[in-house]
Amino acid sequence: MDFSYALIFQTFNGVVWGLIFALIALGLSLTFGLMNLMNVAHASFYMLGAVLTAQFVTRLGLGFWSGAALATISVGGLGMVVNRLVLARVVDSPPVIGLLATAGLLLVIESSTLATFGAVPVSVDPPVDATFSIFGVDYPGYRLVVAGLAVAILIVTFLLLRFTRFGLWMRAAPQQRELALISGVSSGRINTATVIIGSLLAGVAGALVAPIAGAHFQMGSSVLAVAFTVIVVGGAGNLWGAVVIAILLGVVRGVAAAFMTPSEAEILSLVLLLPVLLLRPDGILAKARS
Amino acid sequence: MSRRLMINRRKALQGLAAVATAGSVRVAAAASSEPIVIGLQTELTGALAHDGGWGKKAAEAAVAWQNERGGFAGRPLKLVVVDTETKVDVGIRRLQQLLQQENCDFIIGSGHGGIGMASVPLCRDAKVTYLPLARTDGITTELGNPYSVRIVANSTMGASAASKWMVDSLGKRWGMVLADYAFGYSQREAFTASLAKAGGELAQAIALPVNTNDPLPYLLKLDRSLSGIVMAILGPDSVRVYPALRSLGFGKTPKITVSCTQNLFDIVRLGSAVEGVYALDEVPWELDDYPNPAFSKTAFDRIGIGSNGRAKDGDDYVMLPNAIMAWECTELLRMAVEGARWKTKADNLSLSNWLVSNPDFALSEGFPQGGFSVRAADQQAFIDQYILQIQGGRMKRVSKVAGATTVYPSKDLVQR
Amino acid sequence: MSVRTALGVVALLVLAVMPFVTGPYAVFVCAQMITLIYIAASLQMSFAYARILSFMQGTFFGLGSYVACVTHGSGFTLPVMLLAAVAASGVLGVVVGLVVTRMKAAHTAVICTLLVATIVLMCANSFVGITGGEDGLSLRGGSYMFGLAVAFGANRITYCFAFLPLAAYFIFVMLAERTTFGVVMKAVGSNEVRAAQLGYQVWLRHLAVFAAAGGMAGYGGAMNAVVLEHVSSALFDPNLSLTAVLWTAVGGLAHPFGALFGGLLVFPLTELAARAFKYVDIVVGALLIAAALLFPQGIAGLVGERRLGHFNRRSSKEMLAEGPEGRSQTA
Amino acid sequence: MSVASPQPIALETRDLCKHFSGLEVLKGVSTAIRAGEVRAVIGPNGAGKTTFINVLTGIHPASSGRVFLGDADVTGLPAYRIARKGLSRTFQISNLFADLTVLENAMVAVHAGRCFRQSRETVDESLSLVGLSALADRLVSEISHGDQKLLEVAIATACGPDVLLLDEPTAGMSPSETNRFIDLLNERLRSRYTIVIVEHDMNVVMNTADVISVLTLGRILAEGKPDEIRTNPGVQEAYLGSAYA
Repeated sequence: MDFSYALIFQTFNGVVWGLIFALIALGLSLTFGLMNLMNVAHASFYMLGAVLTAQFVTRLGLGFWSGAALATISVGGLGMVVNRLVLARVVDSPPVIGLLATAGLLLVIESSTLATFGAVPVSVDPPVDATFSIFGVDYPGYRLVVAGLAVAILIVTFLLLRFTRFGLWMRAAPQQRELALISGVSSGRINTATVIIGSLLAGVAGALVAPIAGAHFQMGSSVLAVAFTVIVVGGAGNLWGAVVIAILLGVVRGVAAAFMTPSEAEILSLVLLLPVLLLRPDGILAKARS
Repeated sequence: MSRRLMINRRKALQGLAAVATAGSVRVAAAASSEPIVIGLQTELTGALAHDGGWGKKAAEAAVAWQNERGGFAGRPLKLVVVDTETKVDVGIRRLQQLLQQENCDFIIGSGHGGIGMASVPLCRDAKVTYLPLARTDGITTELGNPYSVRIVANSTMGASAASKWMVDSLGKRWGMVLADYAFGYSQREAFTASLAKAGGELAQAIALPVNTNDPLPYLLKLDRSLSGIVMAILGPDSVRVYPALRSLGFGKTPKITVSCTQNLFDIVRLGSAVEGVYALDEVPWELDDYPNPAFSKTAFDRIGIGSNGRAKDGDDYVMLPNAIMAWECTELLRMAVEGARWKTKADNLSLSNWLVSNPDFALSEGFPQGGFSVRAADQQAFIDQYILQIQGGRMKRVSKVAGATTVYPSKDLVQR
Repeated sequence: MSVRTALGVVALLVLAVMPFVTGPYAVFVCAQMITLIYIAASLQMSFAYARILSFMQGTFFGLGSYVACVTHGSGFTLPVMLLAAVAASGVLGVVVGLVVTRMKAAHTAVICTLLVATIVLMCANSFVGITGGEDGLSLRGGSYMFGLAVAFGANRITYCFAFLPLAAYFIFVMLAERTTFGVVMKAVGSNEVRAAQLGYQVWLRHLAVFAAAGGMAGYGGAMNAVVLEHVSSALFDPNLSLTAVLWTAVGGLAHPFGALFGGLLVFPLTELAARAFKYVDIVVGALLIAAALLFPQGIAGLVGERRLGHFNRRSSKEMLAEGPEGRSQTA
Repeated sequence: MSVASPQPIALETRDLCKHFSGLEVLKGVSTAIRAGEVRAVIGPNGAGKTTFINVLTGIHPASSGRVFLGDADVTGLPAYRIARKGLSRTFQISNLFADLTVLENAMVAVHAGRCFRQSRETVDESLSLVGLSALADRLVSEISHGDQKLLEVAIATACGPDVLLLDEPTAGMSPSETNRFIDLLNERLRSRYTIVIVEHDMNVVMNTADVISVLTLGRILAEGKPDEIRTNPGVQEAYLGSAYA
């Protein structure tokens, strides 16, 4: 295959994956930026999105889109429950306590998924079977649909945060908890909303990924380190930063894969982040705070 | 009835063991009524939980069946199952539990390569016969010893069984998609050698990182002129790789899975993405494809497998090779215990001497897969293997490769 | 004497007599548990004295295991194996420490250690020729310690090699707790801004602590390889680090005995749970959540302030009566 | 300015600037503080007072300009090296070693000190200086807010500084505690250290300061003796006007 074809294809695919990672990272970044909570269990929301979609489609015989929607909503509901039971109780604790509690949650959710649905990786047929050709290579049409949906969801989320009263409160809460309280908004309600939005984003990412990556109870851990790194390198609490880094990472990995073995490409894409962390420990696009 | 009793008793014993300090040593009475203890070191949780679960079902069914037939030389069997959690360190700890606390006479070992490799030397030191379900070469090459007996086919045997058929039937130039893992590399090594020997070549190999989210960009490099692709990847990755291959236009290219990897996930449910895929397996999937379906039916019925090779309850897919092999391990032990007049663990060496001196274990209810013999040099059995193909959502038998054709040279590892 | 110290002494005594009063299985289980406590203790050290909640202590442990295995394979004796393991993981500690000790936000350092652990796991799986990958490498036979033969596997001698350095560490910590050295270590770990404004070179101290913690985990890894007679790339699974985090969290992150208490409580608990219940990780996860929500100080924190009978905390007068502390002024 | 005094300069800044990505907090602060002087830095909220202290002590590097401690240029040095050269500080919100006892806090500070004489006396002295000897064995988290502020002063002095920066030492103190603090400063600290005090409480400022610098919007608006500052119309407008209107 001609080399430049490969490069263009990889860049293209990198952007698609970057958008999927951006969905995951955005949810993580929201809970981190607004609640100062590193939610390790976020990875299990993503996993559940995929696993539930697969179960709804294969066991209940639902269509993919209704299965995915139902799975996303279920994950959002779980986020609400988990927030009430655990997250809300650790929000104002030292960061370590939040990490421990959510790490515990991750274990509980993963093992419960294993206990309920088994260890079997399940595949889901993509709802869009068409392929389209870029430079002579067939590219799965479904991935384009995913990319389009991811862009739409990202835009909606940004609009929500930018232009609604609710978004304003959410942005105000971490900086001015007292102010938010005075203006009649309970920080508890803001946190609940944050967690629900975050878990919906992770859930929908998982649901959309199911036809590409399948569904398996351990699939969450494979995105955990990368998603966390994306938001740290992007600048903690900086939503755009997370999205940009996610896309960059996907492109670097894809392009590197054209030159070296897949493992080397994955390792390289992660190793490249280390000097960034060394030079800009608080993130490449970190907002300066006095 | 007797099985339920036995399980209750096992539970009670386990409870006792949990309460008692670990150091308590049971008196090893040689009385003929004393049960013979078989340990099953298997994966009930973690990544291989599904496979281990079927190993457990099969071992329990086999022990119940043997007990109904009078046990081993009239002595009842007791099965102790431990869960390795698919982790090497836990697997070793559980093995020590079987060896030192449960005082097992024989152990049917894990299907996990790393756990198998770590366990073989420990069983040798404890002088307890170990029958691994792991297929890593090293178990009967570098680690071969009188206390380890393997009846599953290792990577080298699998590759040599498949390669001749692949070159003769499908073509000479093969590519391979492998897990970037010890397992994948041993398959690559084995196929490189055996394809060359069969007159073909392994022209390209792409190693995929385990649990990669998206194999598509890596598969893009696959050569389009290959005669076919050898698939040496693990369960969760398979679910991604087959659809990705199809979307890259490799849907029609022949593909063959190696060494039970087709049993690590519900392959036939991948539908059109896997239609026509070949599989190398130690056992056929459907009852009618077995050399003697009447023999196989006993194992199928008792383990809970329907005649289509899927679970009777719930239509779950089955880790068939591990299930059938666990069944056969038990029968092998019965014949050896009775043939070698085995009384206690102290006789384990003479038991393995009897095993290798017995020329052939013939097809029977106890050995539904086919007959085999155990080689003296490394105590590796050479079983028949099968080439299967997915046809219309069913895994059908295409060809059988005789075990004798997969024999490879070995040093005399087992000094007697 | 506080209840915490008393419990610590009892725990160490129990571990010390274990190989002489129980059977081989118990010795094996305890030896394995002790090697794993090194991970927890090193994590606690890193967190309490360098403010880094490291999710890669299992990586140091795995590196130590491999270095011990490789040096054994090259024909070196036990002391060399152990020293090489400590040195290698200590060096990795310095390298990673150079990055993570510079990070201001606690989160960033956690993520960075997680990232390094992920990269190392990928490398370990990928470089099968060196690591044996998932199948691993065997550590067979035995070795020599100054002419004395040491058989690998769990036995009284390897048990001592695993237990004694750990016991020495805990005893040292116990004795140093109220000395200037102990207090300064705690202070520099707990409030770096204040410490720097008093004139402590916080960064270098944190780096040294992180590297030492790495070396400590490496020693545990080396002894783990000796006791289990096997190493594999599974040692680099982040789950191992997570287990250590659990032990330390339940035992108490703020006090070194937290790692000891956590290990001694959680390890047998999960072993017992595993016999009764298939999905042990649900129990483990629930325990972690409970620890975070209900007793964030851990066991060491819960019992820390209680006093035993008339042994009251030494008064300031008594402490000062001892005059200048033994440690020379080098800061 | 006390022109008559021949005392050498203890702390000097020359055109000190600090900005946080575009936001200019200090816009060229030049001042010189003589040894033995008590200098008060006052100014409305957001004037840059705490940033000024943070830049002096090396928590934040200066964007431009220089800082001299005695004759030594300490610009850009890390915080711990500036501290070792004899500059010590307290924090506006008490910033102590919370899980240590009062005595242990003092031990840590003495150990860090430049004087290589660590003994019962040094630790005792630092606590008795602020009157906390009786609380030596209490955990910091158990003592009152006022006592914590005093302990701040104790550990800031225990490491043996020449120059002491006090960042709002009386914030949150009761009136009687505040008066006790004024006495402490005038009777015990003034004679030993060069002191820079950032303070909101005019009562404290007028009763302790030799010289007052008024900081507004990152610049020194006025500098002089308390009486001069009190009558300076510009100061009244910029500072008192906004603070008390």
